[in-house]
Amino acid sequence: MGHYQPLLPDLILAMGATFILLLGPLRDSQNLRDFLRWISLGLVAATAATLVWVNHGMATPYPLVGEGWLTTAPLHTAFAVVFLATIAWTILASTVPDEDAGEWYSMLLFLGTGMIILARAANLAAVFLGLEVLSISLYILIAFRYSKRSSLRGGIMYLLLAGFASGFLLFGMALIYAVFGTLQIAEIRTLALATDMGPMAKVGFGLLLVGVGFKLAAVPFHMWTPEVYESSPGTVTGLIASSSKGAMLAAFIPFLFLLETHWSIIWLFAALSMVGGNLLGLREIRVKRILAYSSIAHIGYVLTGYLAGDTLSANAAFLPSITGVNAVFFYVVAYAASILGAFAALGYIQGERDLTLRDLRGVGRRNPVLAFCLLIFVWSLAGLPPAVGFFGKIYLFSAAINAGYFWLPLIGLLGSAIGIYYYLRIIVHLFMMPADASDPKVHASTLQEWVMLGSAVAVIALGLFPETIFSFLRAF
Amino acid sequence: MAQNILFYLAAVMAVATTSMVVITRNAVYAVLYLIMSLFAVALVFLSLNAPFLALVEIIVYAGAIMVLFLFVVMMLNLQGQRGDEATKRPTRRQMIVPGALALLLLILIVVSLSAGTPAATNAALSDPKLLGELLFTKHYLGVKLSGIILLIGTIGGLHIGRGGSIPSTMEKPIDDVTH
Amino acid sequence: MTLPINEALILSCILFSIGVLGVVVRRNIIYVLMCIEIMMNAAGLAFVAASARHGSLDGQAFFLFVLPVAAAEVAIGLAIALLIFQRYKTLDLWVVARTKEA
Amino acid sequence: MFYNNGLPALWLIPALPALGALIIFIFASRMPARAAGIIACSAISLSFLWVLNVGTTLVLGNHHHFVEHHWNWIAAGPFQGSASFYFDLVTFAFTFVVAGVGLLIHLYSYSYMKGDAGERRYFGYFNLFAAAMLVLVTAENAFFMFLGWEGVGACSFFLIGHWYQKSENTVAATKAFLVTRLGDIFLLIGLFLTATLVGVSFSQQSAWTQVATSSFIPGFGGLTGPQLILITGICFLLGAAGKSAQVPLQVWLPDAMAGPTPVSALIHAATMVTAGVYLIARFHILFALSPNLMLAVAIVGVLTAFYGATSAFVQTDIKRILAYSTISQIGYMFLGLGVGAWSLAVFHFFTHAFYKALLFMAAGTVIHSLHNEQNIYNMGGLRTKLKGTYLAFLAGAASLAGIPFITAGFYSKDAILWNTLSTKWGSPVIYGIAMLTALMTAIYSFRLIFVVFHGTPRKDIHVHLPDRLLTWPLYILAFFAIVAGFLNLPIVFGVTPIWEHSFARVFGEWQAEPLIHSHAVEWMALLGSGVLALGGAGIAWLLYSPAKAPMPEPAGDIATVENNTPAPYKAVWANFLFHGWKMDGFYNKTFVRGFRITSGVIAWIDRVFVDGIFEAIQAIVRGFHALVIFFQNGRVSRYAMVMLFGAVAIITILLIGSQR
Repeated sequence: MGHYQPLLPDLILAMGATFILLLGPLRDSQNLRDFLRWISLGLVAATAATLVWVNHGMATPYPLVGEGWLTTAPLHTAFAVVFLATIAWTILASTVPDEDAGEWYSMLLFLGTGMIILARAANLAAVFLGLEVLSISLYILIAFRYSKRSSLRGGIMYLLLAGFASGFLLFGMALIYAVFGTLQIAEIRTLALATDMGPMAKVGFGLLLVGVGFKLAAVPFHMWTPEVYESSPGTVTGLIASSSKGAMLAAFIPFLFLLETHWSIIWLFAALSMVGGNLLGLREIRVKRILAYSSIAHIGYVLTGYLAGDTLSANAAFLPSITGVNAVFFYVVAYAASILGAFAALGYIQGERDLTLRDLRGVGRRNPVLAFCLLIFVWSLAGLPPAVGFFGKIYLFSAAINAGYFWLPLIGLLGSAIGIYYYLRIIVHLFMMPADASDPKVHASTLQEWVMLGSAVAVIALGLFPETIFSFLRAF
Repeated sequence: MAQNILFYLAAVMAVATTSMVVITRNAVYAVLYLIMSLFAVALVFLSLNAPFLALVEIIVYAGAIMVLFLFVVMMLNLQGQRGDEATKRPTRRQMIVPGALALLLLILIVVSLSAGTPAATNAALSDPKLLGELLFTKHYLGVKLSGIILLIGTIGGLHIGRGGSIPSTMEKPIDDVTH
Repeated sequence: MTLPINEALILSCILFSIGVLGVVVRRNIIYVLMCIEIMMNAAGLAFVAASARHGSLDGQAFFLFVLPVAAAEVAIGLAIALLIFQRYKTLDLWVVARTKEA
Repeated sequence: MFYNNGLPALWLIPALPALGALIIFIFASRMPARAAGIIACSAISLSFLWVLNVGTTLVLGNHHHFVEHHWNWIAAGPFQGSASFYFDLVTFAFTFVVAGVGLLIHLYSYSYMKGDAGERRYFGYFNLFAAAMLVLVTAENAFFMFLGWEGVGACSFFLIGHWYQKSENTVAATKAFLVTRLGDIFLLIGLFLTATLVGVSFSQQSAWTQVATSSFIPGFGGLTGPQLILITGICFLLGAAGKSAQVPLQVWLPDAMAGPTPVSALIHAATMVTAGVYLIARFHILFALSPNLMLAVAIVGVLTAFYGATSAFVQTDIKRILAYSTISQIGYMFLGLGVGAWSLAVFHFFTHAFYKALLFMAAGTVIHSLHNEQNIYNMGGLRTKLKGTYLAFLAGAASLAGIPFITAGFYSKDAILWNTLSTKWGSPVIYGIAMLTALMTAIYSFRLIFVVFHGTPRKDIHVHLPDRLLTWPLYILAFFAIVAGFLNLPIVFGVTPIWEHSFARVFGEWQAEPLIHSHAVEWMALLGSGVLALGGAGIAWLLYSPAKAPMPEPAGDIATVENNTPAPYKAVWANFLFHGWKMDGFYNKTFVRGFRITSGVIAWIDRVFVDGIFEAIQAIVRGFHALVIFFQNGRVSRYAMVMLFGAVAIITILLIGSQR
């Protein structure tokens, strides 16, 4: 048992997902949904608790578990717990018809399994398999409403392009393995830093970055975002934008040694994403697409922080006690808190067609609670104080400045100034436009309204006490 | 030597059949070409001293996955009749840019391969038993995850496949999702 | 006796490029799925070749992990493709992209 | 809780209006519309009383400042942004105006907004705005201040767009927010630099002197101290220019008049736009350490003052005239800051808040009484019908024009002008432009009086009389607009300037001392600006008095004005041409045409460069969008091709990079 103990969280989650699937037909369908929802919530909580428990008191330097497949480093564990929290949030905020409840919740749990594996991956195979568990669950969740044509279209587009990208990723891994002869990222790191990397390794890492860039939706691998975001269920869109990207970000941390040689690629990713994402959103009128483009810009900001790496700069000027990866962690939490709520809220408003800005008119009057929450989320995404998104940007950019990057934070600041425009348009249409003849339809249960309100309060509270997130990180 | 001849034969066959997959109009032929390509790759595996993988390639890839393709293609009757948009071959003009890009990619990778390749070793590891031991000791987590992936694939196929039996007029609401 | 390791790697590159080309130029969902399979298979071949180069079995094990992934992707992809054929009456991705609807 | 160590708690000052806003927003749907106004007024009046309490404790106890610490907001190395409050004389001046004038405007709004559909929302944001502004001026460190800074921006956005049913109002609100955001980015950069160089707390300001003497600061790529000071200062200046509508970021303020008139009075006259003045006054040590920086502030100030005055000169919309005059007057404040007369800039802010709020609210009364008529050439003859409003407006306009000896505006503006001439950071050229601007200010102020209130009504309209709440705040403000000046009588009168004397404790050695000590010169300057003001009023009388006739104005709807002009008036117009031909020709050539040409040039620059830049940005966005949409066509193969292109590009970059 002791040997397998570190794998307990993953086991609980995966077996729990199977269990829920089996449980589906056993109960009468009236209470089934609520029943399954609370069970899956309990499973996620148990997983998180186990994760914290098994990692507690690990000796430093943090050992690898599962025969070198997973790391127990605190940052990665913290990431995993955050992703579990997003899954729990989604379980609460989404509702499904009774007969689909089993598949829905078990898919969410499988998605969580993929995330916590990917976030803690310590070898190439774990990265690949974690990513695929995550991706394949997402294919199903995106196409979950198979009765809608657009949903099928989004599902197949994501599936084909993600498959294409993982082909690149896989081939890159093969080349890396061909050069270094090992799957362990730590060993690859040692070998790569010890010798001058040959062209083959460079190509390998380049192809790997294609896969990473696709998952993060960084320009130029961002093309799928608008369509897929548009056609997925609101809560799933939130997960794609937040924790699915976040898991990839966490998985990429061990590869940060690439910054030594490959920083220009990351720099380009970041700059293009910030410029492209913000410019693309300006003329869009479909709300989910606006947020999709904004998510591209946000990945640009995150990559800016990544450039700072995981070490502290010797003569840092701004915020010297915060490393790039810690800033990224902060941002992932801040962004997840905001974007999950925003997409879920749009999901509640969404009608049959694509949701446009015009459809938002009058929501402020029809459902002030939801509109207020959406306002807070958008406020935070725009990076305005006192919402938590403001600090996210500050930490990222100051980390980048400390690492000696000057232009990138500047591009980011200017880009976010441009971006304010489309966030403002959402607010304007929510509150400051007279509604059309028909009132918008807003469907949110009491539970969902409370969940939304809770996360809106959290977004503000984390902005007032941003240190909390770092304390959380230090607790691991 | 015999192994090398086997390799080159298989390689030529693999490239030829794989190219045909991209080119051919008839989907059934495409599937069959792909199966041949997989057989050829299996031969390459043999020449690389990996007989177990050669068998797996044929049984799982060609035998199971491709049969799934064949099944669907037959069901949808994608024979590639004239005027069928779906299986239309890409025109030469449409091929220029992607072709150039793909060629560039190929050249870049191959050039980098030949630029700094360390000498190859000759270790022959053909024993499936060793591989089995490795899988269930060092890589047991991978086996577990593979299992999960197959499970998810099954569930997903079942869930989405259910849509086929439901008339498209019957919308199934998921309230945060549809109304 | 030398194993044709470098040659196998180059072969895998060629197969990979063909797969990439196929994804980019074909419009039919089934074909695109098949081309993704070609890419994955090429990567698997590269792993096996690399495995032989280093005399370790990790690459062969990795090939075995690629298989279920390919299988699962195909299963779901074909399931969606069947539904798309039912709803759109076509498997042409361009037509699917063009169609505006609820 | 309300007192710590015997000192009154500072957090109550912003907390009371914030509480008011909270109550209004939470119970909005369950309270009568009028109740929102009552809650808002009570909240702000309590806050005002508390400001008085704190202020008197400060002044009587002879304290330099109070500090009150609550919790750590951000704590990372030198980045110690805490939720703490700070209260010194500058804070007192600002809080007094924000809460005091704010209270009067709240009361005025209570009557003005009666029956408006969004009354609850209006008062909620009004209170929230006051709270944010109070946070801005009572914050102990730059970071906490930034919270208020953004807060007022957000609230002004909602208030400008209050009547959102008209889409141009929403556009104006968005424009205001975006332009000020542009400035905020620079402010943020400045804050980062400050945080790292000296720390964000206002108590640490003196550390700038150490920075100024450093020849190399680690972590800044080898920049020297003075260079860093210059960069930081420019960032602050741009941030302040955005919020305070200074050149080149002034474009948003005239459009922001789209909101209800009390909003214009509160936000765009009395409080928010002066945040830039507050910022620079707070960081006065930083600015004083660099002569170039001071010169930049002074030039921005004087240019803006001139720009505002010329633009105000040719407007016909009463609120736009006042908006441009605000821009111009804040330019004077910046000028004061730029010549090192910190306390006088704050003093001008103080007096300006009274008379500008007064002018806006009086204008609001006029607009209200004439059923939303805003073109001054459709008014006229209101002197008898709106007697009280007329008197109040007269007091305000006189103060704006700087009529000598009896108005507050005279004392505050003249003091700045005198410092421009006499201190080491001043210059005669700037002084000359500022004097010219003062003349123009007097002309357009009295043009307003004569066109709006004198003569006979241009339009046959029913005037409905304002109620008490619409007039009493005006009288109170009129009182202050006259007497506030006596707080700082010039030293040549043989009295101690109370204001400057008290503020010496805050600004101390950094306050610029006059280099010219001759009382005769000072008297001359004093009388000179007085004569200019009176002369300007006289010119306005010649040009616009009903005894003559109005000059035709380049307003878009002059034709309607002409048509609406009663017949006797046309006779007067002909008469006027006959008698006053030479004089008017002279004035027309020298002043009016000259100013019109200047205004035209400025408008052209505005159109070609400022608008041109925005249009260029739009064109870029449009082109980029078209390009991207070409690829974004939903086809998987197209997307895959872009990805393939990206992959090839990445590999190429990596391989080429390796050869380097």
